[in-house]
Amino acid sequence: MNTAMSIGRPTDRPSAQPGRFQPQQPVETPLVQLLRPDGTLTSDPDFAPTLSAGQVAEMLRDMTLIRRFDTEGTALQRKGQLSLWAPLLGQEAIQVGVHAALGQHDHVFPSHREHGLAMLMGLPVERLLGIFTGQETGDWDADEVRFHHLNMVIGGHTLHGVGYAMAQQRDRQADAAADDGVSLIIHGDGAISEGDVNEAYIFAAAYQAPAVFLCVNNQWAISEPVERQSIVPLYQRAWGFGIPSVRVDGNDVLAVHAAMQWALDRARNGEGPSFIEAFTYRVGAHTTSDDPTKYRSKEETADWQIKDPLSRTETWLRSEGAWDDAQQAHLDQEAEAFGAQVRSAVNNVTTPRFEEIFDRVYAEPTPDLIAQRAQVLREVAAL
Amino acid sequence: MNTAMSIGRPTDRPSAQPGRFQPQQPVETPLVQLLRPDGTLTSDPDFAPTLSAGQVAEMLRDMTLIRRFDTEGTALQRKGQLSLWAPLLGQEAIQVGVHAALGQHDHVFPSHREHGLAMLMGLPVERLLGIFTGQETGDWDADEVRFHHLNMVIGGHTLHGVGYAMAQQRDRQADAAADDGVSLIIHGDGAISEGDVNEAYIFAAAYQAPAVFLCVNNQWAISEPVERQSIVPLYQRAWGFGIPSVRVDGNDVLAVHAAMQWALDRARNGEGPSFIEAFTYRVGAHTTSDDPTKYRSKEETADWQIKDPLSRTETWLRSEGAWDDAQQAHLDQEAEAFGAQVRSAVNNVTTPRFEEIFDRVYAEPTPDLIAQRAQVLREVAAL
Amino acid sequence: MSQLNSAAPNQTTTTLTLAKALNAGMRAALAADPKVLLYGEDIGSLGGVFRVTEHLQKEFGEERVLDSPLAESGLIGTAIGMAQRGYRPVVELQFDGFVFPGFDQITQQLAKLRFRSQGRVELPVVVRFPYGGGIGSIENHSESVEAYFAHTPGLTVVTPSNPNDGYWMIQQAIATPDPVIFLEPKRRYHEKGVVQLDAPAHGLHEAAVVRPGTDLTLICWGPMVRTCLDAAAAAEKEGRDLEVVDVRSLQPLDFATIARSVEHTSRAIVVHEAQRNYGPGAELAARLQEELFYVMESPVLRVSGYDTPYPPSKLESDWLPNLDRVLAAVDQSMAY
Amino acid sequence: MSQLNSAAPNQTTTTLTLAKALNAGMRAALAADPKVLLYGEDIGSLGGVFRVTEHLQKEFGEERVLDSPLAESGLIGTAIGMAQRGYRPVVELQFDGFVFPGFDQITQQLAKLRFRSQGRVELPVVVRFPYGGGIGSIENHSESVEAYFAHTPGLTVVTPSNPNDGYWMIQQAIATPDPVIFLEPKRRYHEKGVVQLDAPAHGLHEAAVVRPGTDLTLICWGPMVRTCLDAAAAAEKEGRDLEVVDVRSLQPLDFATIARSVEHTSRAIVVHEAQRNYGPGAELAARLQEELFYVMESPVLRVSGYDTPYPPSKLESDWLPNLDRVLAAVDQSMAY
Ligand SMILES: Cc1ncc(C[n+]2csc(CCOP(=O)(O)OP(=O)(O)O)c2C)c(N)n1
Ligand SMILES: Cc1ncc(C[n+]2csc(CCOP(=O)(O)OP(=O)(O)O)c2C)c(N)n1
Ligand SMILES: [Mg+2]
Ligand SMILES: [Mg+2]
Repeated sequence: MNTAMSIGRPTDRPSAQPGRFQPQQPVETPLVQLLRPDGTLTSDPDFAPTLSAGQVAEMLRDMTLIRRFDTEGTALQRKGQLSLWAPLLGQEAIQVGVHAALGQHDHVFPSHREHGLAMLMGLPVERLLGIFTGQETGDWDADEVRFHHLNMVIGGHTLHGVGYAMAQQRDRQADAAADDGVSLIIHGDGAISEGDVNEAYIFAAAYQAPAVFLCVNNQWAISEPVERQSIVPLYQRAWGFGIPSVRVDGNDVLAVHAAMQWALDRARNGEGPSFIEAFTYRVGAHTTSDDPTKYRSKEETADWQIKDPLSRTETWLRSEGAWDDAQQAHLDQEAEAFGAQVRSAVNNVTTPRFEEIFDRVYAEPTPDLIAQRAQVLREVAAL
Repeated sequence: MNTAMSIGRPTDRPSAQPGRFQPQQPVETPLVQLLRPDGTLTSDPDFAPTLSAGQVAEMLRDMTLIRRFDTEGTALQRKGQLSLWAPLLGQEAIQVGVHAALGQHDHVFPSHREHGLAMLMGLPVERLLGIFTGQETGDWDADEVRFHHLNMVIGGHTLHGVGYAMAQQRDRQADAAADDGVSLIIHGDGAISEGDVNEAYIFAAAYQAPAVFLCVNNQWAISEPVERQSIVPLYQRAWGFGIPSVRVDGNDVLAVHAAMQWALDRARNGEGPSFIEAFTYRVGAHTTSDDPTKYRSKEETADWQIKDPLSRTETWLRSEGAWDDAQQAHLDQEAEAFGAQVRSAVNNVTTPRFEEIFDRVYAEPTPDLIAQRAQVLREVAAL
Repeated sequence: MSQLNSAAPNQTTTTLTLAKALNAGMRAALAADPKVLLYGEDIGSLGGVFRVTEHLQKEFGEERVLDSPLAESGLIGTAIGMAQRGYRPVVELQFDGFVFPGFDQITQQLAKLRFRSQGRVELPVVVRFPYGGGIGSIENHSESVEAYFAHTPGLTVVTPSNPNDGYWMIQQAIATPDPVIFLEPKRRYHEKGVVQLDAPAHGLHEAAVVRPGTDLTLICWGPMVRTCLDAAAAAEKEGRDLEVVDVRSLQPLDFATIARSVEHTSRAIVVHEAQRNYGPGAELAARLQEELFYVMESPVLRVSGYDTPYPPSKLESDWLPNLDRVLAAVDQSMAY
Repeated sequence: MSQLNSAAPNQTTTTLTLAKALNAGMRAALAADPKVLLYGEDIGSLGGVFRVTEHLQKEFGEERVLDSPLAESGLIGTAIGMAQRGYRPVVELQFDGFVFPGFDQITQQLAKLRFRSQGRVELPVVVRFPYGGGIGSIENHSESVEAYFAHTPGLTVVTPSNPNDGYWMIQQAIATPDPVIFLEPKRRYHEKGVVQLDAPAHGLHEAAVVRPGTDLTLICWGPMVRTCLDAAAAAEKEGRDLEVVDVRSLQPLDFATIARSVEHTSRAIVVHEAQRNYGPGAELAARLQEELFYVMESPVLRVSGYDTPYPPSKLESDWLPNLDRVLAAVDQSMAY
């Protein structure tokens, strides 16, 4: 081959000054925390709590109900009433803190573990459970609930959220009276490696879309620790895309709320996308099909349980005199009642008639689908 | 829907302290430049030139031949001998600077405009031209040339380069006597938006692969300015992946060489991937099918021509007394001869017999392919 | 600027190339509905690499005709999001070979969101791109990818073969409440034809008999319609009367029109550029033998690209179905 | 640890589930060739979500069995790079529904690099993943994607239906110099069968008559082989003698074996889980009608998934081909 025509210079020139240059490493910002694991307040140079004790008490109530919902989900799966459940245990503060910061026109593009947020947004529990019973795939009006449909291909929904935000922006450009909603896009620490998620950052930045990315870093993507995805803290990923970012203690409902307010405000004010990494822990299994003992130690999980979001909130409220045993007892009752409602709700999920699937593929069924539906109905009739 | 069971809290809590927090913006590093557009030397705190004037004279020669090659490519396309050409005019310093820094076992995973680098690596010019005549798709042994095949799906090859680097690393782990080669992965400012390219950063960082990313920022992706891809300088993209990065003047062959040495050394020393943004300009059209007058001004292009990589190198060499009219005249002659060689080389590209394609799909043709080849041969025979 | 705009007001036909007819169709759609957006790489000031969107950004503004970052998955994924809020994005992908980075968004998201939401989410997104070979391009610029999409429930797949269909089908596609994969036969972009300005001749999902005949039916679409019409003209000289059906819509397939033709001719050949194995022609053959088992006088034959990747362009004319190969298949079919 | 390791040295058969047989086959391949690597999400300490790679990281180390970041395109793209340097990566994708983010790397890169390099680059990469429905999963976890890959030149596509094939075919696939899409019927992972330890019964690309019969040929693969064998057993009671052919390799297709069977029975039904439209069965029907036109006593029928996205799992048993639907098609075919 070397006899054919080419320029062909040898490549054989080793370095004269190896490794001298150390490129400037961007400075790490510390974790935003307002409420310590022991339930005492701390302060942050940039974020201050803006909630009254009464509001926090309401959030404790929400976290408790969400936890109860999750416990029931796991139990229903054990009893065979759900085919799968993805526990959110330990991640309650994120979902409640986020929800408390959302405006009334904001839209959520969730990942697969935001069941609590779904409930808070008003999604009927039956509709969510229907996905996990295998009866439904998303029987709700996302325009109304503002909690969009669950997508099982990790990361794919992040682009939908960015497109939706582009549309919100466009609506306001066309009509000043359009609503002030922005889009919240939630993804995990594993999802951050998908091309789609990185493209979502690119499009959001390029169009300065009113979008907020919430990366729920629960330290695990099934069996893979976050270190398999990134060798630097995840909030730093946003730097390379020109998106301001911050890491908050995801088990601190005050910090999550404050950071989310900041990010949603930026979006609403036309300042473009932001990125929040909520640092938390997946206390439970990935799903009820998973066996975490294969890949992580009990000690690790126990360590994190000390950082529990609920107990620190309760401790603080009690120290403020804003929570007492009577309230707790009332809340426990409420949770008990809620649990019972969940258990009965699962029975309200109905399986669609099989032939309905033919009407859901297109606005109008195609000739093939009409024929296939007719065939199915004939077979049913023949039984 | 709201009558069904849910928690359902209103989301209507506007912010109390809008936009107070300003997240720390990483500090910008300046452009690395060693040779100014006017041909005078400058200094950089981190990078110093390591080349003798004689070596630089050789690089001027390479740049001149490459430019000639490019001119011939464009001319051959005009004459109808190529169906397409992607001009590299203005980007010569990058290809020559890179080449001068490469070690003898390093592998290049190029983008679609690295024709000059291909020539320097010893790829026979016929093989490259064959792609643009439409006769060949990549008739060379990449193991031997170390310049890998051109992939036309923007960004896809970056992952191959990372995988190859992972294999190089693995080879050395298995056998200390394995070669010290690393992988150089080249992509453009447009390509940086593709999911694959971002995943390439992720995998390279996760496995600390001995890979160097060279982002050739020539300001344009066909008709789209780099601002359509990113609102921050491109070298910063690497920050979010934990990959050290630097921006160099891509029209300064000394700076490109110095930065490339640094990055290749890091890879070779097991320090993981690096990222170099070479800041340059696509002086020509995207390809010979393109019409840049539709989307950019003549002034912009003229401004950049002042920064020409060849003239500044020549000026400096002359000021050093390392270049004179006689040498220039000799080089012009050499380029002339080279041009003639290119023009005749294009005639040496032969079109494969059609039936050969059936043997290139699998190691052994399948029964279908054997039958189709036989059918084709029968048809040919029948003519 | 547009040849249509400059037409006399009561003009009812005009002559355009396919590329200009598509341009005129998109102009009409942009003018008719403010929710229609064009979105793609290099579609703005450049007007697309084939100039199919030429001038449209200038006329309708950057808010209606958007250049996107170079990322196909992002392009389709964000178009989905815009459609979820009521926009009607018309996405241009630059070439057939570049749909694959967006394949997940097309087949798992765009195609499935209506089903996932149990019928509630409507995604009127058109994904249009030039396809097929014959223009002397480099790798990944000549692919015929229709089977991948036609096999994916939730997508519709259509392809015009001439300027009139280009003008109308793009408008019909944009008006469709479902995702449409809109395949433009790039080698026909510059072929001219008469465009009827008053009304479309066919619905978007109708097949059309573009040449009546009695001896055999050539079934084809997009770039192969011209090839088959030429073959039919050549066959006529040999005394054979071939019918040519332009399928126009691969999904849904107007099998009734195709079957009507074959019932009448009893013989059929499917002609397409895509590779044969598990290719689009297989579905036509499978249906015809099933539905018209007693009608067929000979097996349904397929004339197609060979089962290799698309070859270097200097070899493409031997790879693509051409008049000779179609006529050879006709001989073969008639010999049964 | 492995059931095979604990087998007596001169044992020539053992009984394993399909999942364990695949595991044993990969263990053998890892032991035989240091260039073989396993690569995928959660395949290391977890052993994959179906435990098909269980214990292998422990046995062969993290350098041979690699957990990858959560990105399918990256996974396949970097596997290609490793193969370019002589490694033999066996990539696991977690579910059929997650191949699509990697679709470009599979169809435009993995499939084409040999052709692009004019035969020079060899990519012995296996992309294996569980496919098909029937296990009560959520969306995107039950897809039958074989047609997409079988239509793509440069790929080979195989699927075992039983533990013995699982054990041998994975080893044969790893030894293949070309890319192999290796489809594992997930609903059969836990079905047990006898594994011959001495030698494989078939080449990787051979079809197999798994039940001889005279009246009609059921053509099937992967998860549907068991269904067809059950149907044949049921039909026997009604006095019908059905032959069952396990296709095993969709690309290349061993059409000779299939044709031999149908020449003999004159009737055929293709049974697959994938959707019908432009699905894999179309190719079989198209070929049979073409090659055996005068042989066929009735049209080739297809029993398949319906042309909708895969339904919610509570509906899947009505969606998937089952014994009743196969038998109904047999009746229909015999009635011609
Ligand atoms: C494209 C794709 N690849 C793989 C999977 C399988 N999978 C489901 S969840 C998951 C881990 C996700 O981790 P993370 O993003 O951190 O979210 P978490 O589950 O921790 O909430 C994986 C790999 C998938 N659903 N989609
Ligand atoms: C996936 C894909 N999308 C689109 C294209 C069409 N295309 C070819 S080159 C190019 C621009 C590339 O820009 P850049 O990466 O900056 O490289 P440059 O051409 O400037 O060297 C585009 C959009 C392609 N080849 N592949
Ligand atoms: Mg996680
Ligand atoms: Mg560029």
